[in-house]
Amino acid sequence: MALDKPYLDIPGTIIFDAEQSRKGYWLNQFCMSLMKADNRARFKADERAYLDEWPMTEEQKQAVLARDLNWCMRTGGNIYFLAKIGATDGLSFQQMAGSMTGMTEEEYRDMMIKGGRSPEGNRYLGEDGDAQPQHQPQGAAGKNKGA
Amino acid sequence: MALDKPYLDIPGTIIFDAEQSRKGYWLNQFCMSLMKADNRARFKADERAYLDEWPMTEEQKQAVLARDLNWCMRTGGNIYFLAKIGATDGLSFQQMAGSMTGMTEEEYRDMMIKGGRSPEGNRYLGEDGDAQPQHQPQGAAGKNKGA
Amino acid sequence: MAKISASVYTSHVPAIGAAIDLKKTGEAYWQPLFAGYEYSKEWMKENTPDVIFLVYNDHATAFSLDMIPTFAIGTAAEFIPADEGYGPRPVPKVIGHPELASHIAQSVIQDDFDLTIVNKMEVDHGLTVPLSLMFGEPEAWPCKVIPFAVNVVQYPVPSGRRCFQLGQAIRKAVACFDDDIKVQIWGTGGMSHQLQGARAGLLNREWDNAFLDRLIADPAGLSEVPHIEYVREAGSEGIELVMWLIARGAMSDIQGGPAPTVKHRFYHIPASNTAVGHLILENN
Amino acid sequence: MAKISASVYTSHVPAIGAAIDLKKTGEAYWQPLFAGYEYSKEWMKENTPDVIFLVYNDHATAFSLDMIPTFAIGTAAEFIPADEGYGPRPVPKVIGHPELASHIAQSVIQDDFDLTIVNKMEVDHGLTVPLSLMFGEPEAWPCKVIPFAVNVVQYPVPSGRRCFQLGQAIRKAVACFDDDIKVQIWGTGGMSHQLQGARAGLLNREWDNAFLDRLIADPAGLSEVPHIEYVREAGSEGIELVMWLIARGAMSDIQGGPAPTVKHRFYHIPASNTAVGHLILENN
Ligand SMILES: [Fe+3]
Ligand SMILES: [Fe+3]
Repeated sequence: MALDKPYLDIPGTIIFDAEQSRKGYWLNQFCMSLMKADNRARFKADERAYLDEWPMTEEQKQAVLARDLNWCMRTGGNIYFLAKIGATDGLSFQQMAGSMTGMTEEEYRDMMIKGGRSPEGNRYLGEDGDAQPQHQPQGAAGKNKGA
Repeated sequence: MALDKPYLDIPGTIIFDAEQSRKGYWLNQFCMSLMKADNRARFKADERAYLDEWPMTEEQKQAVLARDLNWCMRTGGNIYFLAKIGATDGLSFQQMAGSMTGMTEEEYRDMMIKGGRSPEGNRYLGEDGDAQPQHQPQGAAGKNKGA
Repeated sequence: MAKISASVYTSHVPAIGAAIDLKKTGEAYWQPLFAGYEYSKEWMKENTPDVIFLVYNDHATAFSLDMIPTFAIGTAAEFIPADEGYGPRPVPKVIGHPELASHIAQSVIQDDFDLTIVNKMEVDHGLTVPLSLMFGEPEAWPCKVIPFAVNVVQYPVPSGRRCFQLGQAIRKAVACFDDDIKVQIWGTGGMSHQLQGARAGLLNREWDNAFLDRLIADPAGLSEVPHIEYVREAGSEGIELVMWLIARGAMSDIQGGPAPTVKHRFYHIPASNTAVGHLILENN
Repeated sequence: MAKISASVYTSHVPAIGAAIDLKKTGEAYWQPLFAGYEYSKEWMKENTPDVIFLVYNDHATAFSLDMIPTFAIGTAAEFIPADEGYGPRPVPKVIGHPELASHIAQSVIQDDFDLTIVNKMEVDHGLTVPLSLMFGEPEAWPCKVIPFAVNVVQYPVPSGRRCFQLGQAIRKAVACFDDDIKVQIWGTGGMSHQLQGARAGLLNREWDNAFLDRLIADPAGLSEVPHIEYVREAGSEGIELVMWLIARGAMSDIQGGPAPTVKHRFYHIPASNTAVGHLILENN
């Protein structure tokens, strides 16, 4: 049998394993390049042109341009790499993490101050916690979902 | 007690351990730079100027300029790194290895064709093999020693 | 002879570093957190070691995807704080201890730990935030630091058991270093946090506190907890906690000595996305 | 299911690569050496695997002193032959097998081998000379290759026992890879040689042949030989031979299966500074 991937049944979570790493190699290496101030400036001046210097997939480029971190992660991005994009934009890690839930910045901050997201119902896919697929997006984004 | 260094009693042999590595760090990193054709050309054009770009000790620079590989090794060089100097000079590994014995190129090549240097008398310092300190340098260089 | 005098455990949340650097430590949000480290700073003044063996993880800073070492030991003379995208933190450079680092590397490699030896490396918040928490804002760090980076970014990361065994090998290595110096070993990262996806913001106060309890009283048992439990209970980035087992494995009681003294224990929620845990154990 | 079909052992002397590249294989000096690989090239044609797991050491090429991994596995899609100072060898680029490499990495890391995963690496004569010896001069290498680099440059290098155990873990990993492919594992480097100092040129025909005997018939016993014996008896660079134990550890007999079939054995002195040894063992 192939190797076990026991982590596929956790809701709202992508484990960065070798497969993800292969998929996201150039996306993540692009992110690393933003650790140099010069590169951050060049990226900000013309995002598309800077992205086109990298052999990323078009989808990865679109995900970066959209600043959709969940989309970036699905295409192989790792959060520690993607964080360099947020840093370039002047965002905090809290703003970045919150952006993946659908909550507003305030909603997410309030959740954290109240003790964070509970693990109850969020341990296994198929339970009923707020991180489960059927409850996405969360917060204000979720309330406006049907509108 | 400190860690064991059981390899200090072998004649004519320097084991490249962490201590040697620390001592030879910049010497060896200089050697690595010679893996680029541009750097080889710059080094050949003005050896001293190129060496002065590196924070090596004066002794290390002298050892390189003298192409004395034994001297380079005493200052922390490792043979796989030092080999980049030989490559830059167009020398083979056999020429480099032979140069450390005092033998002429021909003497060394003949020794190898005849089966190489025997381990007899060369396992421990204090034996009487041809690699022992009391028999250096070997070959023609040794014969001319007293002259 | 060198001796491990204590182990220190702390989260290394980047926002804590930002709060210090931007002079926000007095703000209502941050005050309770920094209050929890007041004792620690006093204790550090009394108990400054010669060297800190600082276990942390690199967060895609020194190590890109080009090379991912499971365990990397810094044997350089100094380590510069990295620019993680916001500019480098305004903290002193880190002065290494090449002799002790190389000694430990040699010893544990001979004990079958397959380290990567690193002579050139920038260090990120994983290493500098713990120093800031424990020392405040000095002109220079008051002791030397050996960075020890563990891969917890790309799966599979080393198991808790492997980390715990490594700590034991480090203790043995330190004990046979000839110089008469005091060494602390720090385990950093964690506690519960998840920085990604719809589950971002997960915290688990109960699990974290049970982890602290067991780290003190049942570290061998704790070391058998599989990765998947960390991820499920403490969030995808909670896996950083395996690093604490390296520091814990280096205490004397693991080899039959007396239990360490718990000098300080602190827990706080939240710092940005993360639950903050902190322990000081003096070796006996 | 993937299967390890054979293991191949050979020295990887750079001068052999130069002799091939400079069309000197017919010269009197080189003829006896290349004659010893005629059978091997025929055998390879009949027994081309899908993938070679190629254990070798980097000779200060991909790894400077900045980072020295004890064990590094190449998970990239391709690997370019390096310029070692004479210009790159005129040989095809090496095509990797990222899926199998990552699979093996995951499996052996979970078995407590602390690998460094490498996604970008140039490969030197340690890897390309064995390919040239076994395949001649094709336009493209006829199969994929996973480079596995072992530190034998800076002491301490991994012990023979550690290498032998790693081979066993690799075998287990290959056996649970889903694709139905044939994998060979190659151990390269050695045999006796010393490239430095007054003792340069040391060769030890007797010790080398005893090593070959024991590698075939008593690999577990051979794996207990300490480093110092390699250095004393086979020269400072003879230590490369520990890498052969990784390949040998991956044969079925180590886990209680039948002994491998010795298809070919060859020994020749000298190639430049080095004694050349070569074995082909078919797995049963
Ligand atoms: Fe962290
Ligand atoms: Fe070699």
